[in-house]
Amino acid sequence: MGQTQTAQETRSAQAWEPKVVAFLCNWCSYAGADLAGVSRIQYPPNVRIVRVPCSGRINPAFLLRALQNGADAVLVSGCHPGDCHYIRGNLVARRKFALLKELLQYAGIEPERVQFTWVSASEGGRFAAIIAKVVEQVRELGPNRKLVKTP
Amino acid sequence: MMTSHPIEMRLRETAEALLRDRKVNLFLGYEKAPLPFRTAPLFITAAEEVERLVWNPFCTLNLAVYLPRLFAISAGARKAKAPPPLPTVGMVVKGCDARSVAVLIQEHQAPREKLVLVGVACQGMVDRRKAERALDAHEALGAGEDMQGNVHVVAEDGTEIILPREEIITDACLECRSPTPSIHDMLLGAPVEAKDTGAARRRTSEFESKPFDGRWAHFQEALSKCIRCNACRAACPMCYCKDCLLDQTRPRWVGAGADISDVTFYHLTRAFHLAGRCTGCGACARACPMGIDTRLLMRKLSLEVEALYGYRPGEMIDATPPLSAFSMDDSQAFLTEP
Amino acid sequence: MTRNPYLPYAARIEEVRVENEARDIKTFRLAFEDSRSAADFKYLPGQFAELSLPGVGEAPFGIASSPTENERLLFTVKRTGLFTSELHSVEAGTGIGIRGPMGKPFPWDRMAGKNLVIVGGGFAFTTLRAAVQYILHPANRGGFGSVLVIYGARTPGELMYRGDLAEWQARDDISVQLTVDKPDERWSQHAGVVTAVLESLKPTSENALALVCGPPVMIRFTLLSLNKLGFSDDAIVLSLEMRMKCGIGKCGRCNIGGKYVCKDGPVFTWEELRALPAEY
Amino acid sequence: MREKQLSDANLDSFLDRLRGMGEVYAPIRDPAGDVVLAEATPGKSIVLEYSNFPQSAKPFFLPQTQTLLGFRDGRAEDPSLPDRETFLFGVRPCDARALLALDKVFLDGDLNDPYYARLRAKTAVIALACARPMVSCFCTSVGGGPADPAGADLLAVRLEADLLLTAQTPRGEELLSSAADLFTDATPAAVKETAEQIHAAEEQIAPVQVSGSAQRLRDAYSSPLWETASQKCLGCGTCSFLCPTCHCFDMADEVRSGAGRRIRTWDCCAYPLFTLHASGHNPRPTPKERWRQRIMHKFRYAVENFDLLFCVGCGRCIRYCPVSMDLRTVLKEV
Repeated sequence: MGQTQTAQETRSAQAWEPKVVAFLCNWCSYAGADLAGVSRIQYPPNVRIVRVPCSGRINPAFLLRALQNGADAVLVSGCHPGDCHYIRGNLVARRKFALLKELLQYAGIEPERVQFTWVSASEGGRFAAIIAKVVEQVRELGPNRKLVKTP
Repeated sequence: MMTSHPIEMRLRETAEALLRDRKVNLFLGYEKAPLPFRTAPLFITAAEEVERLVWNPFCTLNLAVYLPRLFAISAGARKAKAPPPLPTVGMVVKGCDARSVAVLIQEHQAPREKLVLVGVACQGMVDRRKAERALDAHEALGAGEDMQGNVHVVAEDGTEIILPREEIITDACLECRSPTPSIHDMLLGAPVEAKDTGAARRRTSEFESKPFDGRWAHFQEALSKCIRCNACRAACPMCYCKDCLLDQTRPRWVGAGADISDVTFYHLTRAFHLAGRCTGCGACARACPMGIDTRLLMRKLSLEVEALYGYRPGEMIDATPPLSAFSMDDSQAFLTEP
Repeated sequence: MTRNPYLPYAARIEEVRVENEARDIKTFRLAFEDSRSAADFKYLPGQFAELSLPGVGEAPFGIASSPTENERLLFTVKRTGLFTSELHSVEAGTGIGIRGPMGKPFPWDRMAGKNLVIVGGGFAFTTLRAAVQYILHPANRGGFGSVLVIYGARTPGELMYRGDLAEWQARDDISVQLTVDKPDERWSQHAGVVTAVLESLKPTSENALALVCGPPVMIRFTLLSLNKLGFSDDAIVLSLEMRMKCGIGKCGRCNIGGKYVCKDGPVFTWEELRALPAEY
Repeated sequence: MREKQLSDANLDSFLDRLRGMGEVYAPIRDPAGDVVLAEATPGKSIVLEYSNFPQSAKPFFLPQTQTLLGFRDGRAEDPSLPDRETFLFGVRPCDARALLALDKVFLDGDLNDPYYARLRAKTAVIALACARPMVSCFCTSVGGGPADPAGADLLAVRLEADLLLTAQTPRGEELLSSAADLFTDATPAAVKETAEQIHAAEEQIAPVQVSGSAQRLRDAYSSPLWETASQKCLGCGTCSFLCPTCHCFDMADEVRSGAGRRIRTWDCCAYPLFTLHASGHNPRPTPKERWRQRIMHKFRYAVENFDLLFCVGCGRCIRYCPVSMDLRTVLKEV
């Protein structure tokens, strides 16, 4: 499936809305998302949030599974380096994420489909901005057709 | 290139001495296999059996795959007050085997003090598929090694054919960067220099030069042959997990069928679990009955691990494996809005 | 065209009952969605069926009810693996698939007119319950000699089918001996393993057959006791459990030697089993 | 039996006729260089010089993944069965013979397997006699041979510039008569040449001691040789997955939001999970019991149950075993 073709299809398929699954760490990013909510900062409703204890808890299988089950993109967000509730969970995870992203790109999955970032508990605005950016990028790319399992 | 014969003699002497002097309970090596271009793994416990040991261009298999199970302690034994003592295992190791053994030691799957490693610097081992293909219409009845280390074949109609070794050694051997064992207790023969340290990088760059969709299409085409037998996992010395994520049913992470999505999930996940651990021995690719280049992803990951964290699995036995460590200034250029 | 043997009958769980104190054994009463399926499903005690929940899978279970109990189709299931955990989490009213009946029942032809010794342990009493109910049915009871049931469990709270056991104990045409390894203060019946009870009661092996179901250790010792009492290997009937998938002798995983537990079993005489490799 | 001759020049036309009736699969060289049984769309060049395919014809009858049921709104329903005719040209006699074994398991009267039955009914097998046996071949020791017609609808033997075809089933007769204009009656010389060629191929195949295997295996059940023979087994399952008669399968559900399917997938007795009970008990706990089961199943249990060896001597388990295990050695030793 060509990229351009997918994008065209997207524009014609009015019904399609990007579906982004976000894995947020309990201590920082989830609280950041919460803050965005209570502060009434608007961000696209295309995100489905899964709360995890720490970004270090993320197994790549979670992300692949989400893509397989029809997510158009996945986003993982944890505490900023140095702020991890478990001291070093996000730092160990950072290495995993760097390699995973390279691996998926190498296999042909666009980098926008699998994204990683840090959002602290006080960064409600940053959370909203990142979601908006990710959703926009995915909208541009069109629906995910790679790895999706058609039952 | 040199003939392996002198090494074979010294290997037998070494194994005999180790077994006779009870320095090891078990010696792992290779013996002649019923079909040409192959050897079979050999487990010997008595000095009298060393004559069965061979050393030739067909000693392709990575024997490290047997170590985790040899040192596994059964649940029953663990409960016993005085568990049975672990065996001392002698084994012959090539460069790739030694790297795998080193990782297994690091990961506590094999105790260093229970191993006697007889190293042999490797000149590259034969890929039976390449050899069979090189014979084209002929069928080999037997294969051996000539004085130059090339492969000498007797075909079904009596013709004799010489296959230059360089042309039929495995892809992993062509890319090998440390053919001389990184760890060993003794080394038979002279060290060997890597033939072409840039081979893996070139193959990777070539693939990387394709666009995303082209890479995906190639990857999917290659995987469409997969029959989900899991031989790649079984043959891998690093795949020793007792409960593999890919076998779990609660939850079931990956479907059991040959649906291309599940096949892709399997291969991506397996590759990732080997990041920073794969020693590039190529056992997976050789075990694959369908001839899939299972190393496509691993090749890239290994280069990435080296580029980012300066680590080559099995070559630095005292270093902390990169995915068990971190540094405050690790690259995070890949992040969204870092 | 014959019915697709992989297609389950549609049924519904009508009632769920917890059988033990540990709450990991439940009995499910099922009803077929249509009367034709119910009429098709003709079985005898000793047979089993594959239960299935869409999306979860299938697993084989011995049928715990007797056909004489009319449409009451019972399955008693211990929470152990993937399927059983899921089944334990569903409530009455849930749809369920049922495939069967499968396998050979207890040897009812051979059992006719015989004195019966029924020995069960723990959770494996399910098809034995079915057998007892079948035997006790007024139309059948006259067809058998004396009936002795010895049923053991670890604790009183682990004995299943409490209501049935009480009913049976109130009758005079059957002897029901219950025993537990660890009695509590309210327990007034036997204490100890089933073999001790069996050897103290010394049932005759004359014109008798024994049905035995239980955990492997219990079976091993019960066989010895029965042999000691004069039961020949051919007069001891066992029911096996095995990992199964298809239930119809094709998927190839429940074989013991050349026999398939799903098709040639699950009921075997000890004599038959002894001739097979000990891979069970 | 009337032998028919088909000139190489007419082979394409014959395949065209078959394409008119359904899908045609034939020996084709894949990008990796292996000759495989692949769809022969018009213009694809057919290879006639090959030993055998890495994978037998088994997947055409017992696919790696087969949908057994569909689920909709939580209810099971029959899936639709394929209607399309399939023609397999160039299957080697050993692989065709394997169908006899699969038939025993899947077509057993009361419990016919509808999926296998349909694929079997819709698939015609045109076997191509083997002219170049491999060193791993031993078909002649297990009841077959390089031109064994068992399991095939048509048997073809390759001559200099022709194929000599004989119908083995009414279906085969039909195929011959449906393209009668392409065939000529075989000349006596061709028939003679065929016989010579088959004989020559037979001569190349080394015998393996299979006779009395059932009894010998019964006696050797407790032999220490199982321990030594299985020591190097990796439990990788390659032997089963490539074996044309191995048919064990697993079943699993794939459901998302109430809709999905129940599938069966190939499984293998070499895997530890194959017989593992939910309780943790495993009747075949080590490679020793598992490997013994595989040999016993093929050479003893199948003989006891069906009077048929579940081995066709194709040698794939020997050729593709990553650790060079060889069941011929075990058969000799027991």
